[in-house]
Amino acid sequence: MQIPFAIIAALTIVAGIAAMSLRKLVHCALCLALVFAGLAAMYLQLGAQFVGFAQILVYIGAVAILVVFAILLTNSSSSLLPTVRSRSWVFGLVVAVLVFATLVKVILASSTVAGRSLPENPLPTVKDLGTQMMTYYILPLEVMGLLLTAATIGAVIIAMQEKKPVEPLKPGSAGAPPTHP
Amino acid sequence: MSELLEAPAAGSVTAAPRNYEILPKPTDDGEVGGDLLEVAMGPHHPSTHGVFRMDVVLDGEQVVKLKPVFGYLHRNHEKIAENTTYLASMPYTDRLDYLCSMTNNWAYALSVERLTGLQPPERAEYIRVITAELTRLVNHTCLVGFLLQDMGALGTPLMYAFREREIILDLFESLTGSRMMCNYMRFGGCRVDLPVGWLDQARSALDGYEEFLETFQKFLTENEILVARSQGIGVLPPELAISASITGPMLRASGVNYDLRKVDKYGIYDRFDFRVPLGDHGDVYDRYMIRVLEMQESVKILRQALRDIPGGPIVDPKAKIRGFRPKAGEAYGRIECPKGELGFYLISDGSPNPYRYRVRPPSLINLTVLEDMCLGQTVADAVIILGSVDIVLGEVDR
Amino acid sequence: METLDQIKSRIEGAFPGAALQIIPNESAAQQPSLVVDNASAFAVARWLRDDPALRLDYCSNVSGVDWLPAETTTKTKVKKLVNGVEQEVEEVTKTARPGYLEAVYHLYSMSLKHGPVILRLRTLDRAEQNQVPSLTPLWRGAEFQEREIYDLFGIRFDGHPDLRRILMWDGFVDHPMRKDYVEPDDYDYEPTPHDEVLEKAQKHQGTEVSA
Amino acid sequence: MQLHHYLIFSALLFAVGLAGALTRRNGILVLVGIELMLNAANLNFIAFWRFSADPQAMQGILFVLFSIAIAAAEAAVGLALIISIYRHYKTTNLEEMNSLQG
Amino acid sequence: MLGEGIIKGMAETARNFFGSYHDADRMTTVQFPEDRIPAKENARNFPFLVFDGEDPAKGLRCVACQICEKECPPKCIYIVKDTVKKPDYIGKLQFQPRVFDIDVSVCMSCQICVEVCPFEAIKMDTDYEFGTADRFGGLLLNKQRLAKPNTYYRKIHATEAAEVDERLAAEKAKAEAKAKADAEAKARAAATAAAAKATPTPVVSPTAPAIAPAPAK
Amino acid sequence: MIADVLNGILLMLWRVVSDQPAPLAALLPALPEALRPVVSAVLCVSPIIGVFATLFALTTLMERKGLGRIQNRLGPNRVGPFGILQPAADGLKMLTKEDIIPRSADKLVHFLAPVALAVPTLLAYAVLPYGRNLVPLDLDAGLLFFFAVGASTELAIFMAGWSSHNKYSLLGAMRAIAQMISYEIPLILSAVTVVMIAGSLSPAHIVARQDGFIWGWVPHWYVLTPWGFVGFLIFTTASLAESNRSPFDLPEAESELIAGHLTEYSGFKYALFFLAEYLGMFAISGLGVTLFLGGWQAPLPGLDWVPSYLWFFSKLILMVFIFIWIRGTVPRLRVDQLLNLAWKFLLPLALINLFTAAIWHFTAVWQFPGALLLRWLLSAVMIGGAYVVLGRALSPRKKVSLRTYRYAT
Amino acid sequence: MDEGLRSELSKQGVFTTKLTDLYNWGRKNSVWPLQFGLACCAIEMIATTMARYDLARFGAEVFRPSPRQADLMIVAGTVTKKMAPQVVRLYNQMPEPKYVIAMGACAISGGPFKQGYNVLKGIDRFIPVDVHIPGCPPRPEALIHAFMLLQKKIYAQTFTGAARPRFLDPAAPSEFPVPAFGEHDLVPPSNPAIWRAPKFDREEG
Repeated sequence: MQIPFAIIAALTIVAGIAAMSLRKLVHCALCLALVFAGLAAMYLQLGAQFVGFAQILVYIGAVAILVVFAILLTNSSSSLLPTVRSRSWVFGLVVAVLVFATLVKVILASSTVAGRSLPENPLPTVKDLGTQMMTYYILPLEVMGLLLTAATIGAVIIAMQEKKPVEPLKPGSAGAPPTHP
Repeated sequence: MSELLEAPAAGSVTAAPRNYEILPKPTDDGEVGGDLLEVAMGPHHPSTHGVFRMDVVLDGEQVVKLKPVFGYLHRNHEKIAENTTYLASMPYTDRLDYLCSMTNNWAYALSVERLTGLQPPERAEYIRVITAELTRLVNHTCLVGFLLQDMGALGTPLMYAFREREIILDLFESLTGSRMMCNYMRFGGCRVDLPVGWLDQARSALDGYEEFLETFQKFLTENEILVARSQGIGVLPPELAISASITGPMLRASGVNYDLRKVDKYGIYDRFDFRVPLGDHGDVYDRYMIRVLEMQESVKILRQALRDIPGGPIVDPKAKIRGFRPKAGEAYGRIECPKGELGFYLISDGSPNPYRYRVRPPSLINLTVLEDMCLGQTVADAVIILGSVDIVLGEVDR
Repeated sequence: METLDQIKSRIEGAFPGAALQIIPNESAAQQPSLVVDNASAFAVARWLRDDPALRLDYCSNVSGVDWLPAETTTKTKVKKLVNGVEQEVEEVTKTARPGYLEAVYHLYSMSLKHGPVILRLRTLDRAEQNQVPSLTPLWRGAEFQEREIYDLFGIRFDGHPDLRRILMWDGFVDHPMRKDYVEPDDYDYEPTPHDEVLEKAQKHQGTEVSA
Repeated sequence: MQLHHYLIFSALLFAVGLAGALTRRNGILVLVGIELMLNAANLNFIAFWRFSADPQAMQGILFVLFSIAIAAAEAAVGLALIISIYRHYKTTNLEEMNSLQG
Repeated sequence: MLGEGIIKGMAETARNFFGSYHDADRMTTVQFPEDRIPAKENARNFPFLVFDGEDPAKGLRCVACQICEKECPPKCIYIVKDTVKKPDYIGKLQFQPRVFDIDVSVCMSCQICVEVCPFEAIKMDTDYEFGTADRFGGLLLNKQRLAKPNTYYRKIHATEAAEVDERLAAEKAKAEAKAKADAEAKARAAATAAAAKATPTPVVSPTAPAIAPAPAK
Repeated sequence: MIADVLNGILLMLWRVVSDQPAPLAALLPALPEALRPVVSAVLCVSPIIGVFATLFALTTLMERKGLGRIQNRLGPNRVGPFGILQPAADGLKMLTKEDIIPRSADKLVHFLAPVALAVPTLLAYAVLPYGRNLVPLDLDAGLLFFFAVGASTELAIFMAGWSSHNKYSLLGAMRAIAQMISYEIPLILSAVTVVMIAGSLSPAHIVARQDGFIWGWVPHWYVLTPWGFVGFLIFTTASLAESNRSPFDLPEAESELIAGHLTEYSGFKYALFFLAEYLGMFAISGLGVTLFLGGWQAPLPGLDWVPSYLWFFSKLILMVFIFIWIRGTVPRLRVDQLLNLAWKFLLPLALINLFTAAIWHFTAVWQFPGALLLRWLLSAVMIGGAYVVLGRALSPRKKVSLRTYRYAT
Repeated sequence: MDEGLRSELSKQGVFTTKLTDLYNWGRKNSVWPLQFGLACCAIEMIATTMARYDLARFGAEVFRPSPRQADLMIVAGTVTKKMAPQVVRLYNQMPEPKYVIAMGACAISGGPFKQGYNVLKGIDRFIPVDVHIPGCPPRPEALIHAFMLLQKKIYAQTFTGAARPRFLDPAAPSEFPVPAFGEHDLVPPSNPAIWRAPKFDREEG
């Protein structure tokens, strides 16, 4: 249990750092996909099968692809900026380190967390999950559906580009009026 | 214009002729960049039927600019012909439109006959009609195959087309000795007479061909994908077609009734009963269908010609093989080859070599409107529009 | 269709300034042609296209022709005093015709189904003054053919929308269809040489030896 | 394996995402950083669920499922916004998007 | 209706698929190296030189008149004429080509050399297996490779060869008859001349043609 | 010890051949504890790779010969008897071919792309039930797993297209992704119909639900219900698109885009792509067999003695053959038509089909005579009506139809 | 081991295989041509792949549109000077081992068009050619014959020794310089490293 975890965790973190620091944006996106895959592996390791597969399906199959498309559509893949860091990057880094330090301190200090290991109880099946979702959590599920629909429509509207298309010739459509030189 | 369009075409006939004088140029050269993608399709590209190149500017998948680039098969046919005798150019004409050597031969022979006044005997005229119409069958069948290939059918229509082509090529081979490069016509007649039994072979080949046309139609014409891919695509309005000197099936698909077999009545075409199919939309589907219908009419002509062919000599006795020197003068002769009007313009200065030898290539001139037809369509459409124009690079570049 | 003479006289009526000339054609084709001066060519061509009796809406073929400078010898009999006696002497006068390039348009009518009317436009010479008006604005079909003539003969068409080389590459400088064009020398392997090929091959090998 | 391993790993991932979101100039990468932080949070939920006394109570899993859906919606809208902004400014560099006029 | 045409098309392809197993019309493949499409009688590929009799060195019909060399459109024939006449297979003196090369890497199989040849000496072969890795040696056919006997010609183009033979025989008979007549006339003339030695009339002696068909020079 | 192992192997093989449960359990106890997981994994994975690699080789040959027969010719027949060694020769050549990486390419991504495509494709095989007792990994959420790994192949195709640094590659990759994402939705929706009826995401369970025969001879397969039939059609269409087969082979449309995202790939990497593409096709056909065609179930009663995996593979080959047949017949769609077909036709039809399946499910309680007929009619009318209406609406113009032509004499 | 003995042995059921043989066997039986046609001969090349002649029998119907996946370039038709750089570029883009068949008179020598100012007198002036097929155009059978000739040639190749093929010789180039467009002609008009006109020694007799 320890060794697989270590391998997955190391890979995921390295991929995460790469995703945040590489120069070529497409590489960043591919590393992001690797992070998602690592997390999915971790979910599987933790016995959350359904979530793990959903993670792959949604994050790798959709979000990573979306990011890639955005990169290509904004032409940022080809243009290499002289620097990829923002002006206040030192500040950002310091903040991140501080946050991390605080979190670690809290985790290690917490008594509820410390030393807790895996319980032996049986894990729920997909059927249980479905039953729960369709009964107790039906309202959040519906709201979620509504949100997704709204988000899709909104995204399409935002990203839609109004442009005048080049009209193909149709029977009877006239060309330019005669202009004699 | 109304006399051109035998029946009212869909909403396109107006009293005053519309002029397509200078093509509307929707884009300038400086505009490319940003979101637009420049793709040079060709000269080695699977879709361009040889070594043709289209410099395409794409907005997404949409064509906003398309410039044809020629010359990758410019083999200097005219220059070579001006440096050699009249007869020696005949085999070179085979290699112009290398799918239809017989009609090329005929066009050249006709021009020289115009220049010199030679008159082919009746049997030769019949043989010319038979071979030319067989050539038309070969060309149109192959074109449909290639068009479907461009549309992405994995070779099956092309295979069926070539299966039938082989049958006709067998006929050509047993008549002229060569499958493709027949070099068959001579000034004032034909080279050799029909071998024994050739007419019967031709008749049975024709029976098979009719059956093939039916199944081919069943196989393709109703196919939803073909219909959806080709209807309304690459529309060519009749006025533009006339202004751009478009000829052949492409012109008739736009609804203009102009077939040199009817207009010039060259050879003996006035003796045959056949009709000229006309399209109303001028799109890729019409161009495909006009060719299919023309094949049916060709079969009709062939039936009559094979029935009526008389005996007799096959060459004008005045014709000479060696020492052929036409009087000074010039002539322009043209025929309806499968791709359109193929003309030869000859200027003679009395020497054994032509002073000026010019080919009027239908394929090249039919490409004039390629950009007009492709603008606003997707790149996949541009490919099949090019396919429906029916070009052969040997003739485009010469 | 009217004869070319009738057309010519009607054009002269419509355009009094136009200089027209009919070139007879001796061949069996009987296709005489009409030379139009460059200044009025465009107007005449448009008139030909739009005239209701002609309606030459279809420009079938455009060819370039290269006419090298030539000498025409005319023999005239002149009465002259030779040795004090008046004799009829044949005098040979040589007139040098300057070379020129020619664009020949074969015009037909699709609506009236007649033709051809052959129009010839001539440049002044074969070097600098090599322009004629472009008829592409009248007939789109002339577009590629005029480009080809520009490429191969070097006639410049004024008013052509896109006059670039079409068959040869852009960096090419010659006009290969001209009668005085010299081909590049690649006669290094000619196993069956005779006539002009032999000459060229020998020339090639000669230069190879000296180099 | 113990719970705090997962939590520390998740904190590290969160910090990486935060650092990326704060230090990169490109709008898309900022969004990617946010995505990483969200994922780190999801891992926490799963870990807590797994190490809880009763895994049959599936709040953790369900929360993560909903969170994934929200993240997908967020990514779609966020990237659409970036594309739209890009069309306007011809850049995805956040520091250059400082003018409010349309 | 959506899908109907596609189903019809699929029925057609299925018909061809199953048909190819039992219907000869639908399995058109000729497995080339083993099976061959029978050559058409008129088929042509590259020219060859016909010789009569057994020995190509003697029986070549070609008299090196070089017409084909001049008329060949791509100029792929090269002939060097012999300086002396040599006896042919029946012992008649003839010019022969010292060199007769055809560059098949240039030849366009147009058959114009055959058409212009007044001696029926050059004909079209039906052989097509000329593929070679040797660009310079393998594609320049010399006289030895080009010369093929008349029997071969009769085999590949039976009808045409029969006609040619008939024509040649007729010409030969005519020439022989003429030669005979000439010889008779000569003898008669000589006789009359001998008879009328006293009357000095100029004798016109018609020259008999040296070779059977008149050389077009 | 060794005798035990041999005995175990023989027993395992016997169990596989005779369709008995738990073949692996026959061998594993004979092995030392430490070796068991490894051996179990190897024994699960290697037959899959072996069988499907062989199937790949045979399919390429079958495709070439089948297309040949459709086109009235013989196809490869010279390499080995009947040409069966042709794939071996092709493989050997591909392996020894020079591997070109274009100068401007992104070398690492260019290298990784075929691997990133092949690995998820192989992973998808883990959850398919090949026989009565042959499921490598009987996951509770097996179907979700299948679609999840299927979705991750899109990224690999993008990697291939982008890293080649070639316009055609990039265009091809973008087309491929757009197409795969679009067709994933009808694909999943048609599978959801089955999940809904079967009440499980586990492929093995879904196959088990299709057991038995109606009236003793009509198999209980989902394809033989109205919703199942339409679902199967949707599934087949979408899987054609997912595996980039004609008429949806736009990403590799050679008349437009040379070879799409594969344009710059040569040698072994190209072979890997080729392999992955076919493996993807087999996987998705296998899923189709599992979902709609009763998986490994025999088509008629009394044929149970035939090993179940043979039924599975014969159904799989049948589906592949249909794919080849379609490939030999139809031309290719245009991009917008392709997307229209997915979004405006297949997606609504799949939704209506889902609804129809629900009605089918809830009317199962009807017990009166003729209930089955009524259910059939109801479903058929619903789905048939939707088909007609959507099909009409799909035509881009109302006037797209066969035309009549006029003649001038 | 000579061909006859080997085939005799294989009839008896004895397969003698060396690594070279296996390698050559694979290459020989899987020659994928580049989908590339220039002129008239291209039509005959297509006809060769069609039902009547069926090049597929040799496993060679897999015409690849991208040069990266092709083994064989069939130069089918006239190579004009405007096209020659493209042909060389395509050849350069093909992976080793690659073969070239010059199909038809034009590709070998310029053929009937060799006197033209824009026609290259043979593609072997720029790239090495394995098999030449004369004919204008060659019959489809002639192409199949040449293809089998190429197969024989591949099968006879050895790994080592002076006779080893070009692609196994590290010193031999696999890419060739692409000619540039000059003002009158291609620059250079031929590649002297691979093409030199032979000293012409006509045998007479």
